[in-house]
Amino acid sequence: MSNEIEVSLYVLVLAVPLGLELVRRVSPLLHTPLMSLTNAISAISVVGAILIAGSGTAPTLSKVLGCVAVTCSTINIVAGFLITDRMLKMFRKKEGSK
Amino acid sequence: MSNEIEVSLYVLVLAVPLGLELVRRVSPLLHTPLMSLTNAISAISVVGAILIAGSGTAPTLSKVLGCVAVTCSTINIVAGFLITDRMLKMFRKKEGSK
Amino acid sequence: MAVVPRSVDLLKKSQVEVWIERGAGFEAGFTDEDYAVKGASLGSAAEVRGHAQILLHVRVPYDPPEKGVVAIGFCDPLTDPSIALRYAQAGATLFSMEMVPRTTRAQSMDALSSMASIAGYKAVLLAATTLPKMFPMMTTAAGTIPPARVLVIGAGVAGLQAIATSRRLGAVVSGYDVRTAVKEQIESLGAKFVNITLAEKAEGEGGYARTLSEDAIRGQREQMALVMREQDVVITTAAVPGKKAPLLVTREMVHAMQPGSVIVDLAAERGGNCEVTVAGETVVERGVTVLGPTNVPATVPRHASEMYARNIATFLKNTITKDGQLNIDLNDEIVRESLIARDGEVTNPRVQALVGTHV
Amino acid sequence: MAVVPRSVDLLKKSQVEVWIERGAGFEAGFTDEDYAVKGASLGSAAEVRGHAQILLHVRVPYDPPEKGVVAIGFCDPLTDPSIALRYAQAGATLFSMEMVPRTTRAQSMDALSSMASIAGYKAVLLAATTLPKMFPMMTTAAGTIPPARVLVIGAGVAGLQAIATSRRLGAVVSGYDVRTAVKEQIESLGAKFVNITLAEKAEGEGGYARTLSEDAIRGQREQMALVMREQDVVITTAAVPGKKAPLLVTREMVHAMQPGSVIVDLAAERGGNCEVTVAGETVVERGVTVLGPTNVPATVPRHASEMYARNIATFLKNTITKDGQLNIDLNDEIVRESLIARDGEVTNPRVQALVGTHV
Amino acid sequence: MTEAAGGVWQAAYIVAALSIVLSIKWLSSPVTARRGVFAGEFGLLFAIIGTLLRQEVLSYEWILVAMAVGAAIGAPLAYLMPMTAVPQLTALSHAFGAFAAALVGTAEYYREPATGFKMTALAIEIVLGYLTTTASVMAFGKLQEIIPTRPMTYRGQNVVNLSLFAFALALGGWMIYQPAPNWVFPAFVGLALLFGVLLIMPIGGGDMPTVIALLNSYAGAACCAMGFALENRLLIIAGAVNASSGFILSVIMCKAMNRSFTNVLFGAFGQVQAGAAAKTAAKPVKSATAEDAAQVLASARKVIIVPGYGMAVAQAQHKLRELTDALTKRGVDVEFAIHPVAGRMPGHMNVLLAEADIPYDRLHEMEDINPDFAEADVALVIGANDVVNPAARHDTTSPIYGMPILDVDKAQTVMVIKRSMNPGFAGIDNELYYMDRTLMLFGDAKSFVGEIVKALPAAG
Amino acid sequence: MTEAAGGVWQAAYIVAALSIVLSIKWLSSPVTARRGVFAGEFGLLFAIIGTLLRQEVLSYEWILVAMAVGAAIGAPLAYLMPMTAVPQLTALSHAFGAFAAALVGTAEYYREPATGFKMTALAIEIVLGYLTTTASVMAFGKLQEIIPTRPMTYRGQNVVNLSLFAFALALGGWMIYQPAPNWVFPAFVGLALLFGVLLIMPIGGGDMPTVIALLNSYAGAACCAMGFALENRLLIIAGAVNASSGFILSVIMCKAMNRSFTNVLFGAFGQVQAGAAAKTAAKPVKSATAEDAAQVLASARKVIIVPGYGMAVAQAQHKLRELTDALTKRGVDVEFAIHPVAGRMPGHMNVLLAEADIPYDRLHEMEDINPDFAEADVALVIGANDVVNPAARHDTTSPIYGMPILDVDKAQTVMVIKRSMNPGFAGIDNELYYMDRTLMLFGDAKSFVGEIVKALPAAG
Ligand SMILES: NC(=O)c1ccc[n+]([C@@H]2O[C@H](COP(=O)([O-])OP(=O)(O)OC[C@H]3O[C@@H](n4cnc5c(N)ncnc54)[C@H](OP(=O)(O)O)[C@@H]3O)[C@@H](O)[C@H]2O)c1
Ligand SMILES: NC(=O)c1ccc[n+]([C@@H]2O[C@H](COP(=O)([O-])OP(=O)(O)OC[C@H]3O[C@@H](n4cnc5c(N)ncnc54)[C@H](OP(=O)(O)O)[C@@H]3O)[C@@H](O)[C@H]2O)c1
Ligand SMILES: NC(=O)c1ccc[n+]([C@@H]2O[C@H](COP(=O)([O-])OP(=O)(O)OC[C@H]3O[C@@H](n4cnc5c(N)ncnc54)[C@H](O)[C@@H]3O)[C@@H](O)[C@H]2O)c1
Ligand SMILES: NC(=O)c1ccc[n+]([C@@H]2O[C@H](COP(=O)([O-])OP(=O)(O)OC[C@H]3O[C@@H](n4cnc5c(N)ncnc54)[C@H](O)[C@@H]3O)[C@@H](O)[C@H]2O)c1
Repeated sequence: MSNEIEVSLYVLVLAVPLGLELVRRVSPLLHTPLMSLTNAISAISVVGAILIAGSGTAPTLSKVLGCVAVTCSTINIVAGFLITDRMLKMFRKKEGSK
Repeated sequence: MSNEIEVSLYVLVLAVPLGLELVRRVSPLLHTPLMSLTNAISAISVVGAILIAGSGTAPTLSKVLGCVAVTCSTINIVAGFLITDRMLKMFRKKEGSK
Repeated sequence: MAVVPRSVDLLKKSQVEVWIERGAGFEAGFTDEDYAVKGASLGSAAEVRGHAQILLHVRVPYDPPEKGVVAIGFCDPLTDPSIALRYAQAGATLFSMEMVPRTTRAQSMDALSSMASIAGYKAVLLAATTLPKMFPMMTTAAGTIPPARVLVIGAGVAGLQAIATSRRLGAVVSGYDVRTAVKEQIESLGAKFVNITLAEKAEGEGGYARTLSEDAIRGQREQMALVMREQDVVITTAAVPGKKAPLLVTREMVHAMQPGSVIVDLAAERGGNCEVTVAGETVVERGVTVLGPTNVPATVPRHASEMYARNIATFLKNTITKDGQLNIDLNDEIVRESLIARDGEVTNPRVQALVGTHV
Repeated sequence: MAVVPRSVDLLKKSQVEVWIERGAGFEAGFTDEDYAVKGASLGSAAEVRGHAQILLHVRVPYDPPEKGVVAIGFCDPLTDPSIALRYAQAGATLFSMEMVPRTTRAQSMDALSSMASIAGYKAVLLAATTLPKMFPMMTTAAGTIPPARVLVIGAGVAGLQAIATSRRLGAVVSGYDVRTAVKEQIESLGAKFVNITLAEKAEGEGGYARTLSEDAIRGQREQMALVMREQDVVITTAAVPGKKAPLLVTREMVHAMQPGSVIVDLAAERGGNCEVTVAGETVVERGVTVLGPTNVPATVPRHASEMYARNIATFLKNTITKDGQLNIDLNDEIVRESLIARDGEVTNPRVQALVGTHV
Repeated sequence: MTEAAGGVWQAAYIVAALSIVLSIKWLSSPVTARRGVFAGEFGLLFAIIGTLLRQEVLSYEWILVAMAVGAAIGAPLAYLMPMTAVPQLTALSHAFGAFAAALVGTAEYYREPATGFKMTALAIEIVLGYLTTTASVMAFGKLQEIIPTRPMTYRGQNVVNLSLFAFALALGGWMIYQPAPNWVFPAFVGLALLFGVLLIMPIGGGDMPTVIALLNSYAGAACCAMGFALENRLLIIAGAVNASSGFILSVIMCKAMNRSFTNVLFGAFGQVQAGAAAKTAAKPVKSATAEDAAQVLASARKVIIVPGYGMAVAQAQHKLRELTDALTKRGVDVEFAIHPVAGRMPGHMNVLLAEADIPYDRLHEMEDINPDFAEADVALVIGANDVVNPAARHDTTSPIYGMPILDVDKAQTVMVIKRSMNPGFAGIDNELYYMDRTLMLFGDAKSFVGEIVKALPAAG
Repeated sequence: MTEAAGGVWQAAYIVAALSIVLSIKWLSSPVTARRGVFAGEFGLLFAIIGTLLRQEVLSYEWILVAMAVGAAIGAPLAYLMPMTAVPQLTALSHAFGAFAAALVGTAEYYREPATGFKMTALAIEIVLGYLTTTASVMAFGKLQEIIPTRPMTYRGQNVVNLSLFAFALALGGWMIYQPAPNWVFPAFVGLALLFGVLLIMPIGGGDMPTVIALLNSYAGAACCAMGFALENRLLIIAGAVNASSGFILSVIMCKAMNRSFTNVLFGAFGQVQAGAAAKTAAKPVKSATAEDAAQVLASARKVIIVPGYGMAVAQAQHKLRELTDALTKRGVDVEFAIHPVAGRMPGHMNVLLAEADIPYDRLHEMEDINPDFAEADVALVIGANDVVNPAARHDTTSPIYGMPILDVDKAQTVMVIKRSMNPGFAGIDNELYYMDRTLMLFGDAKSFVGEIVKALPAAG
């Protein structure tokens, strides 16, 4: 087993249950914001997109695809966070009451 | 930053919150069993002990210390799990009802 | 009382002048001043009769007023139709509050319902006062008192009210009625329905019950006897309009009950649902006390008057025009059905039929 | 009845033979056979007296039995200590059920509580039956009936029970007592506490109330008058042990109430909390009905007997040894305090004090 | 700069990973939710900066341009859409994200021949990425009602889907076996796109929010696979956390909506759902769930409750009290309107409401409360029918004509709890139910009110 | 075998890590607790086997012998100690574990000169390991009452401890700077051992369970540090998970016992605690939250509810009915035990429970229900006190001696809802509250029961 794969599996073994635990008891009030936050976070693919787009070795096709991917994931990031934020603003009062 | 350290930090970043999340809402009835379980698990140091005790390169002093460490941690493992188990047997009926 | 101070307002709104017999409100707790303050005129019985075009009664007197005068009140024309004949002969107009149809619109004039409601409540109080036990369950240092068991037979308005009141006092209540639709209503008050299987359907027109066949009655009684043995209190309210009350509780059934038990027969006036009942009296038979109270609503005079006054005022409002003139509109179902005699004739067909056979 | 068929079992467990006067259980709904079945012996009053070493009474007769015989029951020695003297002179032993201390352990022998509980319940029924209104709120086609307003003065055992029962019937209930600790208890039944500010603390030893000063009384009355005007029903239960009942409701206060209102004075026997009260009678004053019922528990004979019988059986069990022998252990607080006369002497110090001044 | 920068970007990645974990953790509680958003933004910022600092990244211009374009599209998207459109907006935004992941996979595939483990990871990334893209677009379409929202099903759907899936698997296997770019790849992509469409088609519009959460999870899994392919631990962590939390979130949401998770996912393949929708027909009424009702009630200032015979039949008085308590606690003004002939005996409602200890001063007679309906945000009718039937006012032929009624139709929103469209005592239809502002809540009064109470703490 | 075995041990480690995570997860819920123990055992087994398979491990004999000896000591230790001695047993067992970690650190230190990062990790491991060892021994001593259980404090304790700590830090710094073995190391070890003793001295015996959980956390941290030093990821994971869960557990336990965490840890250094501990002192009670209570109730088969005057004061009867309904719906058998003198008037409970419409057949007299308590999973006491006070049975000096009481103490778990530790009518303390199986639920009965109902659907 290559070291890299081993490490990746460790990470997986920890990250998956962590994700499950984190969300397991979320208040239904936050279902929608949480959905929209995970949506924004899933745009972490921007990391891969940048690596491809900026890569020196990649063929032009790949670079172009990479740039498109960067655009797309940026849309996702920006829209995702903004929506989440707008949504949470509506809860502000309730937060205050806590 | 060496790769090894980097990996270790990743693991840490995931493992610590995971531990916190897992136990955060445990029922008070399970406090004592859980305490005794984490006690048994903390004997994972047996891994380090075995590595030292079985190491070809270590000086004798280290090896001897390693063997003592193996004994000690085995005591911890065996006693820890057995206690946990005995304790939980007292809850058996409740489990059954589910 | 057919008029209470509060309903004087209502009547005056209908543009009529109100005369009250002096001292009439005393029983119900109203003084003559109470009425005067509201703008009613007071007078002796004769004075009142002399002034009024419309006479509001609780019970319509047997002697009719002069020609053209209208009398409204209870007069039970289906039991004793002769009063209809007398009023007709005198040329007076007679409305019977009993005959107000049980339509939705007529509910606010339905004095039978109002009175039945009070009777049901009071019947429970009578039973509770008479019973040598307490109604509610009580766990005490001197032992646990089990809750009393109450059976209500006949779950019309009075019966349902009796069920509700017994439940309030903490008794374990069951109810029974021939009309199976009532099961849901009984259960809607949290009580149990006693299931007695009948051979035939017992629901007549307009929500009233009808008379049962001999066979059906026997079956009903046998099953009922078993249920009754376990009761501390039995309250009977069964009635079939215009008929003698059905006999539901026989002497043997009474004997089968535990000594100390109590039966309240709200149908006493109409012959009683119980064989032992003597109207207006309390009979103790083999340790079982059977109450046959009559005119029960009159024992809660204040509220009975208030409700009746409200019913009769609404009724009146429906039969007079805006400027206070009487307007007998036979197209109105309420007017048509409650009008008994007018212009020298008995107008109500059901009463007519009886008068034919009767006089 | 001091013994009911069920308690015969209890007594027989204590290894005593049980004699019952023939026909004694009738009122409470028990036949002689009921007792016989349980193994009691039946006899005439004289026979029973002849056989028994221990006499269980509801109310102890004024004439003492022969020497050595033990009598247990209500005898109110603090009000009339002469009975203690008579029993002492006759050489009989006398236990007073009133004097059983109100400790936790003695609760199952506390007949005062049992009887008060019944009285509180029944007082509400009396009030409800007498009131010309209905208790519960009712929204009907003939107008809305507002709920009756009930005030209970003195929230001891009887008062609390009266509060609970009125609430059950749907009234709006408030309660008042001098002891402020009672506020929480009243509220624990869902009723309102009437706050009347007093100049002094009114709680005596052992949970009983003590007599108030003149000033305090005047203040209390003034504030109370305001509250009472708005009530339909007032039930008074205030008592100070061994004393005449405090006068809480003056004639003026009664006059201030609405005609048709009802007052039930459970303290009637001890002089009454209301100035108008006549013990055992119903007085109507300016339209307000004042009931002064006496011996109320006797009107619920079945349950009153059962509870009392249980109390007295437990009491007896506490004073006799396993093999059925009487064992008067003066170290036992319950025995010590309830023992009034023995071996020719009045033993209870509180009664002794009274006898001194009295005879 | 290499060694130093190396250390820097790795540290940035670790910080990013931690931020993302904290972000999700914090968003799970209302108290810390907004902090969670900041953590998430912070995490992604660090991830991007870290990546830009990596020595593999040679040219920045295009990347920065691309990001600017993305931001320029994303921001107005988020700001201009009305808040009610959040679900479709999320779906749309999500389509972009998934498409990005798919593109990265495609680009990587064409950049450098991969084998074995890496190719497997790439294949997974690609299939999930494309599938999620079309699925998100479909979800958007259904939510925006561009595509019919009702479940679209046809006979044999299961078979078609399953064989399609098997075929995709086979192609994937081939690609791993024969990784050099050829015709298989486009076919594989096409299948993934198609599968995404087919996956959403049979799911009803109402279940879309759940589906979006699930699609988030897929996108997360795609990122995770991408991380394996690119040997990028940040991607693995963020992807895995996202995948698992998205998954569990969709399960939780299903539960909260009283839907079975497998039903949402697969159930619609069967026929069950279609039938239920068809029947009621004729005049349409709007029916709603307990959750909807809870939401409406929770956001009201004044609620008037109208109990009727149905409340008595269901013995719902205790639950009704719970509801009253819960609403009052939230600051809602709750009153009861008692019609004189509600129920089947005089005082029927009184005795039951008194039993449940609802204070007398909350109960109002018809005459007193009728003027208040106009100011009420909600009139909640519980098992009453005739006493709120407007026909009594104007329909002279109606048997109830002339009876005064409670003016519930004056309230802003009317909600009616009853079991069916069956008439009440008078046996006549009730036009109230067909009003535009009326929501019918079908069910037994006791259990329905109970469900509303349960749903309440959750409602906004 | 090298390459293959390499793959094998790594896989074993991953499985072990996963098992350990699952083990803790499962032990957090009563339903899956025993599965959790198996997972933990399984995880450690895999860890050991994996390690033995590593090529670095050359000789097995001594290792196996050492393990056999360990097992031979551990097993009887666990079996022979009475169950009541669990805390001290855990402390003892824990001392061994921590000592092992310390020894490994020491051995590693002597095996090979380390520098920088690794030396830091080693230093942390060593200081935590030794500290925990002596601390555990002290805790054992206090629990076994070999050492006086009362907090031992003296003037200037803070100063002494802090300077000691600074000194240890300095030594540690030196070691990292000058890693070759010399006199510093033993001094460092000595300081750690001493610090462990000083740490526990000022903490009272009642707080020991919390302290043990915290020591677990330290041992976990030591393992984690060991993992960094040995570049062993399994150690890092297991250590970190253990450290964090142990930490949070000790915090939770503090909360449940109504103690401030910082007080337990540091407070004793000041004088504050001494006073507080002395008062409530001696007898600690376990308190729990509504969520905990809901969990316990939801997993019960038979619950007996004992209402008392407090239920009446709080007017909790309606909420109680909700609870009854909710539990009954979940299939729990709920009964009510009515003590003859519960409340303040005869029939006090009856009238309230009847108002809430709790069916008569659920109410049981004391004589009838007392035998049932032994079979009840939970006795839920709501605002009752005197009527469940076992002193009535045996304490002849008690004012309530001789009064028959409800045998709630026979139930498997007792939960008591009341607002404080204040006594009831009779004004006496209630030993029931201090029982091991009793959970105190502090709060107003009405709102607390309401919260339990709310928490119920979520409970396992
Ligand atoms: N108050 C009196 O003294 C009295 C006496 C006799 C007659 N009435 C008459 O009774 C009527 C009273 O009006 P109302 O509005 O109270 O009652 P209603 O008009 O009879 O309507 C009751 C409604 O409750 C619904 N329902 C029944 N059981 C239910 C359950 N378990 N859960 C939910 N809903 C349920 C029924 O619809 P579904 O079947 O669709 O659920 C029905 O439409 C009037 O027409 C009045 O004239 C009154
Ligand atoms: N039944 C009768 O006829 C009668 C008559 C007179 C006296 N007694 C006596 O009364 C006692 C009855 O025993 P019991 O167990 O029912 O009552 P208790 O012993 O008086 O205990 C009641 C408990 O309820 C708690 N409490 C009060 N308000 C509360 C609230 N709002 N929420 C939660 N808890 C609350 C109090 O603790 P916190 O303050 O900590 O909350 C108190 O410890 C017996 O001693 C009996 O002898 C009975
Ligand atoms: N339309 C309306 O709005 C309206 C208004 C008031 C009453 N009602 C209905 O009218 C009906 C009659 O009410 P009521 O109280 O005047 O009735 P009632 O006094 O005439 O009779 C009382 C009850 O006795 C029952 N009964 C008759 N024979 C019986 C027998 N042999 N055994 C057992 N029970 C027997 C009847 O079914 C009835 O329920 C009720 O159902 C009531 O709901 C309708
Ligand atoms: N220890 C026990 O277990 C136990 C058992 C039964 C009763 N008790 C307690 O004993 C107490 C007395 O009970 P009781 O019913 O026999 O009392 P009671 O009949 O002697 O008096 C009835 C009530 O009248 C009140 N009262 C006296 N003077 C008053 C005044 N001037 N104004 C207003 N109220 C006045 C008293 O405070 C009392 O509450 C109660 O608190 C009861 O809870 C205790």
